[in-house]
Amino acid sequence: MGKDIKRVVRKDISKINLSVNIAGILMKNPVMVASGTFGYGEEYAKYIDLNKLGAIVVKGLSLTPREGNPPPRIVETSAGMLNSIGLQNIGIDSFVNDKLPFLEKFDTKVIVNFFGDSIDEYCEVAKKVDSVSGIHGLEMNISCPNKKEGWLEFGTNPDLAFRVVNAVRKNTRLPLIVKLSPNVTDITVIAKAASDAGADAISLINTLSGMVIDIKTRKPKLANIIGGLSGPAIKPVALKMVWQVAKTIKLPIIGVGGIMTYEDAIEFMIAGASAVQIGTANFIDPASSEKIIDGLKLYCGQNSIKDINEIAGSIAI
Amino acid sequence: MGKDIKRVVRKDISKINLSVNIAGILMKNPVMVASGTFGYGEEYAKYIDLNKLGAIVVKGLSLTPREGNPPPRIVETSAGMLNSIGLQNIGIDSFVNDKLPFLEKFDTKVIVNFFGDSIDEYCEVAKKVDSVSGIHGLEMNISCPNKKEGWLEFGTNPDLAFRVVNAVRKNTRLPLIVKLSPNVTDITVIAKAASDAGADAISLINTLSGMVIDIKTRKPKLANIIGGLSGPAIKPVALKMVWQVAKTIKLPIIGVGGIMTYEDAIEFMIAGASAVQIGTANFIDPASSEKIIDGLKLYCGQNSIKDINEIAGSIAI
Amino acid sequence: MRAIILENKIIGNSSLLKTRRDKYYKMRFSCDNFSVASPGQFVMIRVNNSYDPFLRRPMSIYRIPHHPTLKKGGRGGFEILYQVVGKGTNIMSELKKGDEIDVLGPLGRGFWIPEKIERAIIVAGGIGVAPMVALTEEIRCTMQDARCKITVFIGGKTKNDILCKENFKKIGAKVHIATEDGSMGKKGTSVDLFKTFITDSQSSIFNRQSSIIFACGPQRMLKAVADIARDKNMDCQVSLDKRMACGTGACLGCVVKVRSLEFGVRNSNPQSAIRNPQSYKCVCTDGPVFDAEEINL
Amino acid sequence: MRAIILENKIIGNSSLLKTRRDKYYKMRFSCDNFSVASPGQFVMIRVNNSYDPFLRRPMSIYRIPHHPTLKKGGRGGFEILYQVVGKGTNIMSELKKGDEIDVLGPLGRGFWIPEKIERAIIVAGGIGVAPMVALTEEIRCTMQDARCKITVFIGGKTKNDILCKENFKKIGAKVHIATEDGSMGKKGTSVDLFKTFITDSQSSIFNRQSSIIFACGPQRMLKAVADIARDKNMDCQVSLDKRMACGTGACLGCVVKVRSLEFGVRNSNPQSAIRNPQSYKCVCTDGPVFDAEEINL
Ligand SMILES: Cc1cc2nc3c(=O)[nH]c(=O)nc-3n(C[C@H](O)[C@H](O)[C@H](O)COP(=O)(O)OP(=O)(O)OC[C@H]3O[C@@H](n4cnc5c(N)ncnc54)[C@H](O)[C@@H]3O)c2cc1C
Ligand SMILES: Cc1cc2nc3c(=O)[nH]c(=O)nc-3n(C[C@H](O)[C@H](O)[C@H](O)COP(=O)(O)OP(=O)(O)OC[C@H]3O[C@@H](n4cnc5c(N)ncnc54)[C@H](O)[C@@H]3O)c2cc1C
Ligand SMILES: Cc1cc2nc3c(=O)[nH]c(=O)nc-3n(C[C@H](O)[C@H](O)[C@H](O)COP(=O)(O)O)c2cc1C
Ligand SMILES: Cc1cc2nc3c(=O)[nH]c(=O)nc-3n(C[C@H](O)[C@H](O)[C@H](O)COP(=O)(O)O)c2cc1C
Ligand code: FES
Ligand code: FES
Repeated sequence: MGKDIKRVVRKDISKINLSVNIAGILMKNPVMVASGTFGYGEEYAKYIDLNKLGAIVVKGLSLTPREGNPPPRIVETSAGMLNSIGLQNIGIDSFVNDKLPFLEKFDTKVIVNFFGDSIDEYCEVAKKVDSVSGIHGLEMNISCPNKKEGWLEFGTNPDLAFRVVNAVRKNTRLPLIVKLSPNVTDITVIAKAASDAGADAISLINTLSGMVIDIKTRKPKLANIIGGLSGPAIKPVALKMVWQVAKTIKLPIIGVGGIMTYEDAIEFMIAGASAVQIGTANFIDPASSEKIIDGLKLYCGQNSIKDINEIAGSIAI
Repeated sequence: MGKDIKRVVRKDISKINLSVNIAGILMKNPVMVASGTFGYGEEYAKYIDLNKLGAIVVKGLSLTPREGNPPPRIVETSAGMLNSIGLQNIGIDSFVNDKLPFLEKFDTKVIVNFFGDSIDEYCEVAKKVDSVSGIHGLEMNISCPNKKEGWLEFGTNPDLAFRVVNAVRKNTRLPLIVKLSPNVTDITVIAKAASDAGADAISLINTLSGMVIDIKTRKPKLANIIGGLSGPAIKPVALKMVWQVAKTIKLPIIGVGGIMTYEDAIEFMIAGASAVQIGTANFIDPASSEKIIDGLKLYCGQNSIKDINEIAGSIAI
Repeated sequence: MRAIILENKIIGNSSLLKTRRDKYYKMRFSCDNFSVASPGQFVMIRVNNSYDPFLRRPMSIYRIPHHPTLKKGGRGGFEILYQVVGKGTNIMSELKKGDEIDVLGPLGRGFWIPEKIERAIIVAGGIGVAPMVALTEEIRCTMQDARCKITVFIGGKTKNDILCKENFKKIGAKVHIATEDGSMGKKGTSVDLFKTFITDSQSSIFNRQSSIIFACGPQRMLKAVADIARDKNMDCQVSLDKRMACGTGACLGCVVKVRSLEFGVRNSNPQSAIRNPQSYKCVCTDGPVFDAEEINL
Repeated sequence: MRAIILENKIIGNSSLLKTRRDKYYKMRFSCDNFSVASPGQFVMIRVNNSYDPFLRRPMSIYRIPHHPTLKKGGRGGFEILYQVVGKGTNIMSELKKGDEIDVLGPLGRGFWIPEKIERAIIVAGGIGVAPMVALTEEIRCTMQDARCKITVFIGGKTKNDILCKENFKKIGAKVHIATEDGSMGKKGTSVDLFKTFITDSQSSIFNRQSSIIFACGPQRMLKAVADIARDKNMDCQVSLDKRMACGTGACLGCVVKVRSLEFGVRNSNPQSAIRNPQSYKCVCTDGPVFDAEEINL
């Protein structure tokens, strides 16, 4: 890539606008790091300049700390991995007290990914951070089961999705991104429910449900039996869902799922995403997001695109 | 593998029972080739001894010939591929007249995969082949949209699934396998509907919906925009669904999705499959299915398993 | 089928380029039971055992040792010529002499050489020359008596993209070259050369009825050549390049639209015309070589 | 971080085996800015650029050139010792001198060597010796005055699985060997040897208070060693081996359960005790080396 970049005159590149406004969150570029794949930021501070990122979405937080699932929690698959971390986290208070101060030192947007076992818990978390400075947006992970109502996942039922998003909406003035689960028959129905309930943006996709078995022990390779599939393996599925949802609703869309290179990121933007999140790629190369930002610039330069926002939804069909 | 096999005494291996009875279809081993990946059998006759296969599931057939989708129809993805063949086929009559005679020469089971745009069309196809000798079973592909009732996919709605399976059931005495689409919120609901409607076995999964975009032209890489994802990329998803369905219903299950090696096949059997189908692997190595059969024997020998049926559903949790 | 690599080397001038990309390589294999293949046929190469890249890569057979007197148990072999354009070909370029790889083939239907042909015109763009060397050798072999004249038009972006010039000359073909930047031969494309040739020489130099055109290259080039051929009422065979998964006719992934029937199937290989009555044909088994009149380019 | 391979060769007797699988290799790297690492730390290696295999492979640092007086702009380096067990290590075994690969590290917290230790007991099973050579060298370096005695117990399936014997001897350690088939040393495991040693010599030969145990190997072996250490009230550090995705503490994939508090955290690295108050710790950042009392083996 280094060589290609040189072909484009440097001063042209510097004029290109990469900044995007997602639901009121003004990011210097459309590249965010995905929840659960970048810790609370400090884990990667040594490998990458956090100032370069459009936004950091922190590991999913709940009202109180969670222990998470027993190990083994991860297993490699073909062009991907399964995880069953089980949403281990330090709780929203510890985050605000112990982790946020570090993140505030950087010139990037901080987005709090959060979840709950009940509508009340979702609302409590939202309320807690509503007026915390240094938090620029919320991302609701609705792939969690509703403990109160029979463990049905919020994200797989449009009514439940509407209710939980609507309740949170009433409890926060922060930009509210809703992150969807791909494990549904029709993602546009859930996206519409979230949109109707007052979401400011939609991010998709979370992981696909999957499983691996050890044929020696005949046990699942994850203690939790089932885990979430991420990585390049799921990219075509994520891209299709982004395209479908972009056709259906008006909200800005954040594309996630298997993005490893800037070419992948461009595909998501062409399909209709206004921004992208880099997840598992961080594990493979901590500098992925930085390289993707450089690549976006390169692509714009080579294709005479002055503003990255021109790409979003520019699919030719 | 060659070396490993030798470690197991040959005569032990020859005593192992590999035969399985799936819904009355007695197969010499649990390895079938999946619909759409093995043509009508003759395409691979030169590369593999068809007599060795448990069964051949032929390319999906409809009442009349179908042209299929315009090209490009395939695109490679990470550890997988997308296809949008669009169910091109020669029609059930041509199959019976022109292709079946060739298949009858071999000592393997012939299973007709079929589909329709309406319940009537499904039934017509089933009726046509009900008394054709040389056809040992039917596999209904219910991932098709119902033309009459607003293009809703049969396989994504339990009521529709029940109705179409039930109607076909009344029109055939052949063993009836129902093949499920993975693009649903809860596959067990659809599996239960098919079971209640009189299916004799369930095969899963068909392909996951996906998409790829060419960032130079900004066009989808498939003329049909969307295609079906197959190959190792989807294996964890398929395995999880097999496990879920095996827990839920009593019918024999046929596992499909990303099986490339005998180890993969064993995983599916441990999860609950009584037989497996080899799909995309045929493209990568036409001898895949044969190698997998040899591998199953090897595994049984090494693990002192006398009958392959012992493995099905033997997951240790 | 296991094939052992006997040679894998850069050819042409492109070795001046800094990156591997766009370089051209020749790879020579030794391979059991690979002794009969016809020009225009191809193989599907599995570049390694990983699932990424996943599919096999189709590659035309560039040269087949012409029916060497194989000893019993002897090995056949073949050569390919390839351009590094992506993941798979990049991995191929790293393979070394002695490495083993998995090859499926020979596959497909190659060119068919009509009897009593007095002139063969070959039009090749870029890496499209790959199957044309074997074809030219075959024409020379089978048509020796007829003293068939062979005229070859090769086009490429720059002089670095002009391959096999010497091979053709050695066989006794007349070679015309065009490059887009004019760095070798005429400035332009092989189609430009071909068009000029046809136009200039149509009445005087040769008999169109006993001539035939063979073309391989980008889709657009093939279309242009086919259009000229139709216009001049000449026979034309084209070798198509489509994405493939199986290479055996099983997946129906590589299809090309058949021309609607009113156009007729002039001079088509009769076998192929019967085999597939549908409106799509498989490039991997019905082709990759088609009569230009048979298909929709 | 790009690292250049300086050497990648089979070690030990396992070269007698027919397949690559289960062979042991040593790989030596040259690498910018890699000059400071401590024994027990590891690197994450990306074996190639493909997505299959997908994740990086964790590998202990086997040897670090001891603080070479690096010239300005000079390069550091390190060595690893690995066993071919699957896809990733198989690809590694095919790498050649001069190849470049991507390495992340040094990562994690290694062994910590308490002051005033008179005896270090090292127990290693199989490839678990890998980090122990660097550790022994470090002990020798830092403890020279104390004349710390080092006793090493190495276990393996057969004599082919006994590695680094000579390295330890060279450093002046006393080496005891056990193999499961008795083909070298005592028949049994390194734990057996260690147990006998502790039992025989407990009162007479050494002072348990000023001794420390370092162990690396399969989980079951570590548990056995830790149980004995607890029983004898001795300090024990273990290096754990868990599946990892990020290696940086971000994914929370590699966790190990912390022992419930009533057991206390005797002699634990104080830093670690404060850092993670939860009931799971990350092996990649809180470890891979833990005080055996800290975690649930
Ligand atoms: C019948 C036939 C004969 C061919 N003969 C030759 C030859 O002799 N020499 C040569 O250099 N090339 C030839 N090609 C093209 C060659 O197959 C592609 O260049 C090659 O597959 C690219 O692989 P890659 O991994 O480097 O590129 P990538 O772009 O990474 O490949 C991605 C996917 O697209 C497919 N693909 C990419 N480009 C093409 C293409 N042009 N045609 C078909 N599929 C493509 C690949 O097979 C793969 O599945 C031939 C193609 C066909 C169909
Ligand atoms: C901190 C640490 C240090 C290590 N040091 C060494 C060393 O010095 N020498 C050495 O030979 N091995 C070492 N290992 C084990 C080594 O990482 C695995 O043997 C290797 O990852 C296997 O990869 P593979 O692709 O060959 O096997 P595969 O079985 O194909 O790997 C599949 C997946 O499982 C993971 N995996 C498989 N086995 C292990 C294992 N034992 N530990 C952790 N993950 C595993 C792989 O990383 C990969 O993600 C260490 C492991 C850890 C956690
Ligand atoms: C280890 C791991 C942990 C994750 N944790 C969370 C989380 O806490 N909250 C959330 O919304 N998504 C979580 N995700 C999902 C990712 O944010 C992302 O949606 C998914 O991995 C797909 O993107 P990718 O293929 O780029 O990784 C996690 C993913 C991984 C791999
Ligand atoms: C090219 C192609 C064509 C297919 N055609 C059919 C079909 O006609 N009917 C059907 O039920 N499934 C069809 N399938 C789905 C496969 O039978 C199988 O369910 C799916 O590919 C997953 O298995 P795999 O990953 O082993 O390929 C097709 C798959 C491919 C790749
Ligand atoms: S490539 Fe499969 S039919 Fe041609
Ligand atoms: S490997 Fe990711 S936290 Fe340890």
